[in-house]
Amino acid sequence: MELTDTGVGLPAHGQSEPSTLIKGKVHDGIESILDFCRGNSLWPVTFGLACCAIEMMTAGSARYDLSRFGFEVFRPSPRQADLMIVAGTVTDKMAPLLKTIYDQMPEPKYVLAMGGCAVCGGPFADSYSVVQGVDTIVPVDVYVPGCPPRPEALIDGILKVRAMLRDRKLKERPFNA
Amino acid sequence: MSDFITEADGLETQEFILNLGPQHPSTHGVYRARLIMDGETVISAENKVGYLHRGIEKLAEGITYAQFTPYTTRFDYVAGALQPWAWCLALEKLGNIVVPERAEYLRVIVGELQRIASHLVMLGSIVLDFSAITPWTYVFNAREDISDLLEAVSGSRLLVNYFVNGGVNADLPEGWIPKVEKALDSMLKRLDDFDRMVSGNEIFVGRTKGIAVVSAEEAIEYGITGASLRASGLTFDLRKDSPYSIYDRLDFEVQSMPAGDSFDRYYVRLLEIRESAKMVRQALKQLPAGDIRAKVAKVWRPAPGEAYAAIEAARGIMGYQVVSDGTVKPYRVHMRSPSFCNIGIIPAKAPGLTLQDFIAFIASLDFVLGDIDR
Amino acid sequence: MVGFLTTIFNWAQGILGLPATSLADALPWWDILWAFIYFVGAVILLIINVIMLIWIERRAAGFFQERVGPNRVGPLGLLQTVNDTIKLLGKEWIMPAAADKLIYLIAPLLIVTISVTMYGLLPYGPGITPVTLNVGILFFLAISSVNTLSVLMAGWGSNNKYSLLGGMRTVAQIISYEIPMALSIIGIVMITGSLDLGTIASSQAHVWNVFIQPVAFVIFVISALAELTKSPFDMTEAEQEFVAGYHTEYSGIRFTLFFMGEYANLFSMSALGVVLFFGGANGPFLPPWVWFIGKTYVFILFMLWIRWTFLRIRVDKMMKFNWKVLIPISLANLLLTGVGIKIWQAATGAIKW
Amino acid sequence: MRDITIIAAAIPAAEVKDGLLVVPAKEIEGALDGLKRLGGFMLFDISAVDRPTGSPAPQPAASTPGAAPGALAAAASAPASAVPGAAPAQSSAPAQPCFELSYRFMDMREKAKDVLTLRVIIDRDHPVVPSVARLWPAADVLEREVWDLMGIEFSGRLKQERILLKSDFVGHPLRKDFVAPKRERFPSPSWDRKAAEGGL
Repeated sequence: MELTDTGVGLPAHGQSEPSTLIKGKVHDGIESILDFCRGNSLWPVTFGLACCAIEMMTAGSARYDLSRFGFEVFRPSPRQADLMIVAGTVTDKMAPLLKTIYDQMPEPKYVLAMGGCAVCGGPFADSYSVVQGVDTIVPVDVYVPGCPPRPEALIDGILKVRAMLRDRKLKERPFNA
Repeated sequence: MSDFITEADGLETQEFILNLGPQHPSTHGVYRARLIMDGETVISAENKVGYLHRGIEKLAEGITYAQFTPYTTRFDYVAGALQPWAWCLALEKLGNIVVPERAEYLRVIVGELQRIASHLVMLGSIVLDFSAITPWTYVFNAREDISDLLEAVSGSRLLVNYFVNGGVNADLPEGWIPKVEKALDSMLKRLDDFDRMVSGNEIFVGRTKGIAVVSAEEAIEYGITGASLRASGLTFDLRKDSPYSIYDRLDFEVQSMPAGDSFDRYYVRLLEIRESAKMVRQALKQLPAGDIRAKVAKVWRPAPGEAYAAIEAARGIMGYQVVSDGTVKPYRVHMRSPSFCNIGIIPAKAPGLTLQDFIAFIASLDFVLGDIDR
Repeated sequence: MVGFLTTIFNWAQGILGLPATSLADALPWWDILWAFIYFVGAVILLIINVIMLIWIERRAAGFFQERVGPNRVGPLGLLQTVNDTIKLLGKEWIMPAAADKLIYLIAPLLIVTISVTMYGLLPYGPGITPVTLNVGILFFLAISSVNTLSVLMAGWGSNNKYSLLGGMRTVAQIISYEIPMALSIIGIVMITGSLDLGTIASSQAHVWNVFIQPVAFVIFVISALAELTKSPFDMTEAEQEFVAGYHTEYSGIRFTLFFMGEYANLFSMSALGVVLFFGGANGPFLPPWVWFIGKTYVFILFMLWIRWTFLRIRVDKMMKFNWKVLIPISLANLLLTGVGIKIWQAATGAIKW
Repeated sequence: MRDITIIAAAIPAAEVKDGLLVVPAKEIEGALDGLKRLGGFMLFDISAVDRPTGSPAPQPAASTPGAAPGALAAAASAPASAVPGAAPAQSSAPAQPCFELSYRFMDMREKAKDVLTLRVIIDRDHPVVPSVARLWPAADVLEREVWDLMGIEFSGRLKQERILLKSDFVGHPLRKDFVAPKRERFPSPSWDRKAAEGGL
């Protein structure tokens, strides 16, 4: 999908200074509730790159059942997604498009690097056309190593994002990084 | 041709470009089609691939033969176990290695199980393109049974790195064979459920019958191989026509369908799953005792030379050309991947299809991007 | 408040050139208060319904697909939708730079407004009809067609090819399927002799219309699926073709509104089906509104069953099916109904030959 | 497969060397035309090998797509004898930098299918061969791939653009003298906004 128009974002939470009215405890409380809810409904964008995408599909299928946690809503449009699961090798040719998709997602957004290739280039790190880790392009919140990781590992990775949200560990993250 | 295409009765319509992919739910990876559309009708299509090009042939020149073996599973990642077979065959030809009989049987068993798993993914993804999620979960459940077997034998669910130069990696684990029988029974039962639910479905048949008909001549011209070729009425299958390994000792039919449309490309795979299950059962019955690997030096230096080996992989002919210069590293590795040639037909057949038919068409070709881009 | 409304009515009268009898005189203030209460009630009902429906949809999907479905938030995962909605409220609102801004912004509001209006027309039981109109069914059909407008606005305003194609498809689909739907309803209207939804519901105290008009019922179900853009007619979203259809470019709360509108319409359309074919709120022992809601949910489950079983039909075949199969059958049904009514009247001595 | 010597006889300027059909670079167009006229051949693979130090004599590639273990053992003696003469250093041909271009065909007429390899040695400094996409449409993608990765140009094509690599890529990676641009293995922390934006 090539969407040339870049999104003109209204300020997301945390990007601009919260107004004085909702500073302090009220603001903090609202943020806690929001983060709790975010953690329980991380909708991934349908975005498979390579081998790991098959395991990602398997994680969504009946045996591993990602839907138990409310994560099964794979949104085809990045505009409606919260989580980008980078499942597979990112090549130089794909990198700008991956960045575009990331930019198209609304804040707050999270990135999960799935598999060795997305983490650091994996077995293809020495190649002339492979990006050495997706964290050179977009900020990554959770790394799930493996080649490919089992579906359980992926689910665990998504639950790690949830745990970080509940513990408010992602709070200080700069937006639009 | 559908009735949807109408004469523009004096109405000015404007063609527009639609980029289908690389991030699109129905392109099964990072395939991109640049479509010129008139409303919902495709005027012309152009393949844009390479978004997963990992430069594997160059990488091979920098590592040893044994090191490259696991890489071979990463191209057609849906059918991981079958890919190293062609590579190992080429190496064995290069080094004149005779594979023990038991290893050949194990290769056939694991290879056919992998073919079943791969075809199940195809069946699942074609119905997923028609937004049928329920049948998709049925076939993925069935695939899980097979994945468990592959994991037990090789340690990996998806990228089954079981074949090595001169044989196979490990012998069968304890109690594996009864599990195979059980898993095949359960898989075939689920497949029958799926078959009943989808193959006779009026909507599914209506959307696939007569769509993008590829005649046998065209299929040969375009270098289409594998199940997509057999859907055009040909019974071309290297397992039968040029038997490698022990395929000549197995009793099986090459499945083919006559019409060459999207439905046949789908259905021939369903038939092949049943045939493969039969072959696994036969091979298990005939399984001899003995070594599982020929003696191959740890630091293996084949004599300078060149070898070419081709097998019938899940998507068609998988061929490896290996050129050796006498060192521990290959001088040049070239792979012929079936999906890369199979997608060549897309621009020829796309004009006149509606977007929905186009998606059914590319799903029925069953390509894997790792296999196209390498 | 009332004075303000009266002024507005007077002003509107002046513009429309209506006769001098003031509209405000015909509208005592308590009527307006009741209207407001009904409105709030309809919104609350809509929200509860949407939450329940999405939960049912996800859990039912799980049941059909040999799995569990969301079960972590709240008992049995009941609060999952609330959770999702709160999350979507906290998302960034993105508006494409090239969007047609006004249209882009109005579209999601329109779809929910229409849903609320439709909720106000349904006869939940004797005496619990928020707004009783003697042309209720016509108004219902008319209002539900405005959905098309909202979808088209979203598709056009987004300035995205996928959105536009999705929107265009929906317009063609919904407009065509309104014809067989209306024709199937006319049969009921002929039998009942009234356009009022409450009258239609109460006239089925003895025998449900589904037994008198089975063909019309089948046509109604098919057209309702198409109107709601549910599988096998889910052309609008058509994830595998158009990414997310007309709401590809919508994020956050605006996307939530589309989502809500979609499920709210599922309820109101099923409720219309219950009113027309299953005797509305009629039923023994339990309070009428329980019967009404219960029947509606059974109807919805039936629709979801279809949705999780079938594949998506092709657009042109869908249109062909409508114009070449459904409409002729419904016209024939109409003719037979007319003949049948005349024969019935002759048999019971209502008319003399 | 039909007998390779019979095929060679039907094709201008072709000779059989160790199971391969070898054609001089000048005659390639006529040879492929001849093969097409014979009919029944499916072009399924085009590959190239870069030989900057000159080509050894064509190798006796085992031409069966696969072989049963027994057949493999039987065939073992033939390639082994040819191997010493094939080493680049002992090659009788003058060491000319070249590309070995192989077209692989599957004979669809016969019941037993086999790989027929047509080998051309082309000049490394001026690697141009005529395109066969008009004869076999399958060659379209295959030729584009060979050009993209190896830099052998196919003349007479409508379009010659990169297929696998991005369009602004410099060089042809499968050539032996290709040097991949160096890159940092682990760049600066991605949380840094500047690094993320400049990461491309």
